[in-house]
Amino acid sequence: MVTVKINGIEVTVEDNTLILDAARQAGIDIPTFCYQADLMGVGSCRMCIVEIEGQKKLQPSCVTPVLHGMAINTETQAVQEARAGVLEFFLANHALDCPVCDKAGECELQDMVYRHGPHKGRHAEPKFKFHEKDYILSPVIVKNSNRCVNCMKCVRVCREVVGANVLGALGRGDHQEATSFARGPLDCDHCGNCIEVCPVGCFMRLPYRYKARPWDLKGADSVCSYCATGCRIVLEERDGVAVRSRAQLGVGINNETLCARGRFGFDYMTSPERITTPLIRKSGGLVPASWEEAFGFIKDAAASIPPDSIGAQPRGLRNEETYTFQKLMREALGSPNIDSSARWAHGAVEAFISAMAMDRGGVSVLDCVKTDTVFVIGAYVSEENPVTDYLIRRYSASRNMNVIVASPRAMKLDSSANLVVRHMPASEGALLEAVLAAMSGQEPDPKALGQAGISADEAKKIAAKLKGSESVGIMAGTDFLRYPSGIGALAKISAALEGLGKKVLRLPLLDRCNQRGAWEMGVHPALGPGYSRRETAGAGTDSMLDAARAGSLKMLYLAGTDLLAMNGDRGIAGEALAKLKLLVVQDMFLTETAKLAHVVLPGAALGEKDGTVTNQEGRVQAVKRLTRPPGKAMADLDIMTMLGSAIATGFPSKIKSASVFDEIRRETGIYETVDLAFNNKKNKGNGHDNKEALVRAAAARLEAKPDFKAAAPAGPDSYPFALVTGNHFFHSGTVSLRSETLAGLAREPVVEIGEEDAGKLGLSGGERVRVRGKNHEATMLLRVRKGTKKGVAFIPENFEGAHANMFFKRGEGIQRVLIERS
Amino acid sequence: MSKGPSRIAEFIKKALFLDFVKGLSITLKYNVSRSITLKYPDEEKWVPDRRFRGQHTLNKDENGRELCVACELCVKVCPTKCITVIPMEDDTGRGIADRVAKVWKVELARCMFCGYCEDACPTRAVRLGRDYELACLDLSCTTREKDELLKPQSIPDTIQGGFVVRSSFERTPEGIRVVPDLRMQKKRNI
Amino acid sequence: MPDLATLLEILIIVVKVSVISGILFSLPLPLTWIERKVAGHIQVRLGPWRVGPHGVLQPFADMVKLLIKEDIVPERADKFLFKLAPLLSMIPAFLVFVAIPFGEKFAIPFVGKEITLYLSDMNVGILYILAIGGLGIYGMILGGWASNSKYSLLGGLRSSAQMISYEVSMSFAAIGVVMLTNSLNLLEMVRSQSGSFLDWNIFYLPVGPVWFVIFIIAALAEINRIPFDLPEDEGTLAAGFHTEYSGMRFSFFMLAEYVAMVTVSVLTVIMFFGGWNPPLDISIFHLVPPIFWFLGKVILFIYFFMWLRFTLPRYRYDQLMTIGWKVLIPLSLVNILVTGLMII
Amino acid sequence: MEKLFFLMFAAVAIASGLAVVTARNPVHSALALIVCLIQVAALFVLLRSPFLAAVQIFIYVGAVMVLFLFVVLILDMRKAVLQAFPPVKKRFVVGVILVLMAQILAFVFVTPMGLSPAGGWEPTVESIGRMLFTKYLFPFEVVSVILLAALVAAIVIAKERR
Repeated sequence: MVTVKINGIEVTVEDNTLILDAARQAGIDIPTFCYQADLMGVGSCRMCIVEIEGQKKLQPSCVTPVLHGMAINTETQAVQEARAGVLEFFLANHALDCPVCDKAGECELQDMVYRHGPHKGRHAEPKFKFHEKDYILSPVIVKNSNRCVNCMKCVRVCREVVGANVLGALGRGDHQEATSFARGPLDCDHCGNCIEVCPVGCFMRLPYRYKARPWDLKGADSVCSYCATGCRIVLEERDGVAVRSRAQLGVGINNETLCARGRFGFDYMTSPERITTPLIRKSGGLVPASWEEAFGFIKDAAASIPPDSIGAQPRGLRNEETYTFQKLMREALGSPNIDSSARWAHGAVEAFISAMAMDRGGVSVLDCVKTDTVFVIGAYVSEENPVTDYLIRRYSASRNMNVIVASPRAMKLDSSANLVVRHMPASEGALLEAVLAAMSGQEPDPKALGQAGISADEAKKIAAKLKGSESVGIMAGTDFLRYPSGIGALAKISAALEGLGKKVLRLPLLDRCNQRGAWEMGVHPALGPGYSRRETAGAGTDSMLDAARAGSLKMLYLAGTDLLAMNGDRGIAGEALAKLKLLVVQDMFLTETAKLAHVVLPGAALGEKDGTVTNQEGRVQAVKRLTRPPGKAMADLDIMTMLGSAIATGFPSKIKSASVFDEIRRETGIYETVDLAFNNKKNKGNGHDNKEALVRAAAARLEAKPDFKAAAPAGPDSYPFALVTGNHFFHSGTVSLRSETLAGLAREPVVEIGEEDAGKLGLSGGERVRVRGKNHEATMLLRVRKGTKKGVAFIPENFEGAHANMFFKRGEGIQRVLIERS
Repeated sequence: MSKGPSRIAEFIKKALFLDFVKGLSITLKYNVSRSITLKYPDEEKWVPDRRFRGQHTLNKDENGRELCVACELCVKVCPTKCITVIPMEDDTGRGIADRVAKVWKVELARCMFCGYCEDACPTRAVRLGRDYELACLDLSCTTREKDELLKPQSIPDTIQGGFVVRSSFERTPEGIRVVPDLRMQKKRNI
Repeated sequence: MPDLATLLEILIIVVKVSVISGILFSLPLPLTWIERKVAGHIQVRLGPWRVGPHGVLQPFADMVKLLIKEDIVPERADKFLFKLAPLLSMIPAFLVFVAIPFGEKFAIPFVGKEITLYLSDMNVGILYILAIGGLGIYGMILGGWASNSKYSLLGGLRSSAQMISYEVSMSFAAIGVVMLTNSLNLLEMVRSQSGSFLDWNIFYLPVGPVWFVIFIIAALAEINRIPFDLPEDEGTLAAGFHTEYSGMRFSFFMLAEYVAMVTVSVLTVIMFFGGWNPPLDISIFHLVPPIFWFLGKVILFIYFFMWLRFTLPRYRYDQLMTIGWKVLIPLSLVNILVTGLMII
Repeated sequence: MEKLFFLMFAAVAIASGLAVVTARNPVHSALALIVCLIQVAALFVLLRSPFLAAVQIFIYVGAVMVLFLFVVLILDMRKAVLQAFPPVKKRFVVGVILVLMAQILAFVFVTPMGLSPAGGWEPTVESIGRMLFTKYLFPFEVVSVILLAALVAAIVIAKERR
């Protein structure tokens, strides 16, 4: 601890604290451009210079650490003159085209000049111009280097946080600009974090370009609806149309970072494809109807159906809605059959929850990445949860820690990992068994090693790293829900590590917004709200579909889920849905499932309703309504209550979401201590983390740990590739396809294989190839990725044109496919 | 006592109603003097000075490109919130920048002609012009769209203003109109 | 059964009554136009201009407007009195003209029948005029009270107080003239002023001008014209006693007001300016029929009242009372003494 | 003819006199009193005393009643105002108005017809003045002293209030 005097105020700080941070602790604000707490200091802008007594020259406070007894002045005349001088130099070449600049109004340079700057310029020379017109760097980023102040935040955030490494400084002296290689188009994640950190209008959003000025916008705090990371965003609208989504500095776990989906994917809200009115099937076609007609139709059709129905939900619904939904099904309709479409192995949910200790309360991702070893398995974290990937990268870069990545596919996080293990798809169980064996000092089972496609050395290395750490963060993802055979081993390895006296933090990596919330609200055939076990278990998705095929289940109520596109076996799903007497689909878009429905109810997007969502950590965050649903569409909670009161007596026709949340707090117990103050920007205790927002442990532990049988790959042996599926980087479910911006980034279905395989086949990226499986074949673009396991092919599940689930059949496990030039 | 004589004089003045007579004589003088009324709209029309603040007009540069860059500063500064600007991107050379106004609308019924928009405009695109005949029989004329505002106004900028011209009052199916004859100018003290 | 001569008399009276009533009823049309023109020119503008040449048709437009306007009776008004008040205001104004002479006699050419230019030669003419003229105040008081509106009520109160205050001085002025002419009969008054303008009462020095001033001031106050139009002071009382009136009922009040102005002009001419006597007793002047002299003088006074209206500001209410009680009444008393002394 | 007129005037005078005491609303009473006084003035005319008629109207109707009304208007009579006036059916009102119109006609026709004065004594201003200052001098002076006393009393009462 050192004590320094800043402007006469004594302040005691940690060793090696920067002068800037010390001053902020003392409540003194020092203006900065290039400083950002999470990025490496460069001291390039010289805005933060301060005077240190005893030193002749002024020093940049953002890179100078404090020394004991230092006396620092931040507001002397010399400092003020120097600041003004710095700003004058910035303005010497700054384009000063504020009237057409999108940043004007929230521009740091404007604010600085207004506060500190010279109010008169002395430069009479013509300004240097990099270019006349703005140039486009990517489908979402547009660049104007004339405004650059060379803070290099964009370069640093791209390298240090995103890991894309596509930006750098070009030119020298006053001809230096931060841009892409040769100003060419970027091949990156298009995450736009460079836009967010840019203090001036140098990097700009292309979709938002010239849409509004910052003062036109009305914002609402919200949570990104694409994956379960739960990034806090501010959705902003002008004239009732959402035009921008941005992250805030110092708010939420994402802390000013977002991925392309979160930053640009909100425009599905204003898509013309939104359903604006209820639809009823009449003489073969879906025709618009009023709400009363729709409810009347459901009531009439449901009157003759015994309480055998199903609700399935994953996406876009809030906790309040899922809670009301299961209440509606269980209490109003009296049907125990309720499930959420949790990937493909619906039966594994309970085991997964137990294995990942989700019933023991929420685990902060920040705690998880602050462990000695982070073990990522069964998840394509860089593509499915990009911001979690940013967090791991950022923390691993500044800390002494291990990052182990085990995955069949290569991913961006590999570059930050100490150990990368490429195993065969669906062999997580075998891999973990091998690691367990190595941990206990035995030689790993060669059969398991062969199944996983790894060497004994790799298993031993993992075991050694795990054993050598005080604390371990295990991040396991949705692959366990696709191929549940490894869940037992996952539970075992956690138990083994805990048995060795280590602190084990288990973080599920989920790919659907509020997936965890749905489970915790009791959308599960055997579990009620708060993981309470139901006396009589209902049917899960698979058994419901079987029942429907057999004709014993007659009605299905799907809220916000595209069952046909997302079920593990499209054949079964299609057959089942076609046989139903009444299919009610509640969604924003006319999905493939909705096209089969008898009644379609138009729901609302996340930015169109108030409520709470729970992310993968178990962090409960509030969302606020920004705009109104289009046309006659309504918030899903209202639809459910109105439907409930229409078909069942005693169901309230209108409930406020706040009172539902109060009920959730009372009923579940695990939400009782949740503190939503985290959402309030004005809240003083609003940091990057707020453990009070995490859900509490459930009263009863889930004990189910059934062993799931590993299925052998199906299909002819001559087909060389094992097919894995997952989310595309720019797409999550089928909603993102309705976002014009995200669709512009990736419109066509792709198949991804490793570099080695591609070379062997004589194929290169961008070619059109035919993927042939046992059950299906399709044509798509080839993407080649360096480092992906040999013999692994990847198809994203999201594209409507090429459904990954058509390759699969239930019970057959993983499929083999052949890839050939089309 | 020094005020004595003046008091008496005051009394005499009052008794003889001299003040009244003075007032009456002044009004009588005005009664027979020439009236200053402009015979607007039948015969004469006042051409305002350049500083007059009438209906808005949007300027173009010498190449005919729109000066407005849709920066919305006029919207921000407007005390009555009567201006609506929606920007758009257009690099066809229509405007001086590739940011041009998709919508530039002013609600004259709310405008108080303070001229702040003029002051705020960084490109001198918006100016309060000299058209002051804004009345109409329905609410259609209370908003002016960009196309109308870009048209030149009835009094060209080259004319200094501050005088009266002969005019004619026309009734057309579209409405009534006062057509000034800008050739004949006469100065009038007003 | 009355004989033919009596019937003819009655016929002549009926004709005279209808002629006078017709003239009085249509009088506001030119008078409003003139008043607006005078107002306009005194204020260096044009006045009515657009309806007809120089706006002469404007009063007709106004008349049509007043006729077709909705007749509004306030809900909580005293309906009967509310409807009665305009008539009460108008009828006395017309009744006054029973006693007013416009000249001596007029011979109808080719018939040889002479008719008198007055309806009734009352020997108490001046008293009759003051008495009946004073009744017009009831219209204002009752109208103001019946409207059940605070502005109207205050207007009514003000008009009654003002009337009481100035009726006294006006009567004194009339008494002064009666003393000078030694008659209550208006015809006699005019006759006694025949000769040149020096024989007019106004030049009966030193009391004539004083009586004239007292009479003019009191009369202005009686007929509620500026500077004494406090009962309808739009600055403080909206429109005073007729705030709630609209359409025809409102126009009755206006009619009464204009007729009252004419009455006062006529009285002034008769009492102080020699009536229909020409200013000089020379034969050229006698060629002009006396009725024209009379009308000319009346028009001059009407103009004078309008001129005053657009010259003077309105008095404050306390000033009005001060002038009435503390100046005019003592002055009248003194003047009566002086007049009496002079006559003796 | 004259008798007819007399009866008419007298009847209206009595009726309006009754209205004065029966009307609830003081303003209506005052109005009825005014009508009554005018009827009395008309009776004076019938008695060939136009001077007295004029003075009756001038002083009582023109001045005294205005004062009455002035005082009455200041009173708070909200409830009374709301009562319908007159409290009879419309056709009676029309009838009363017709009678009043007939009276006006009577005035117009009867007065200038030059009816000879009754009893040879002509009540001109001159003769009345003479009578007042000779035969009735004492009562006249007494009345003026009483009036003066009333005036002084009024001032004293007004003063004491302060």
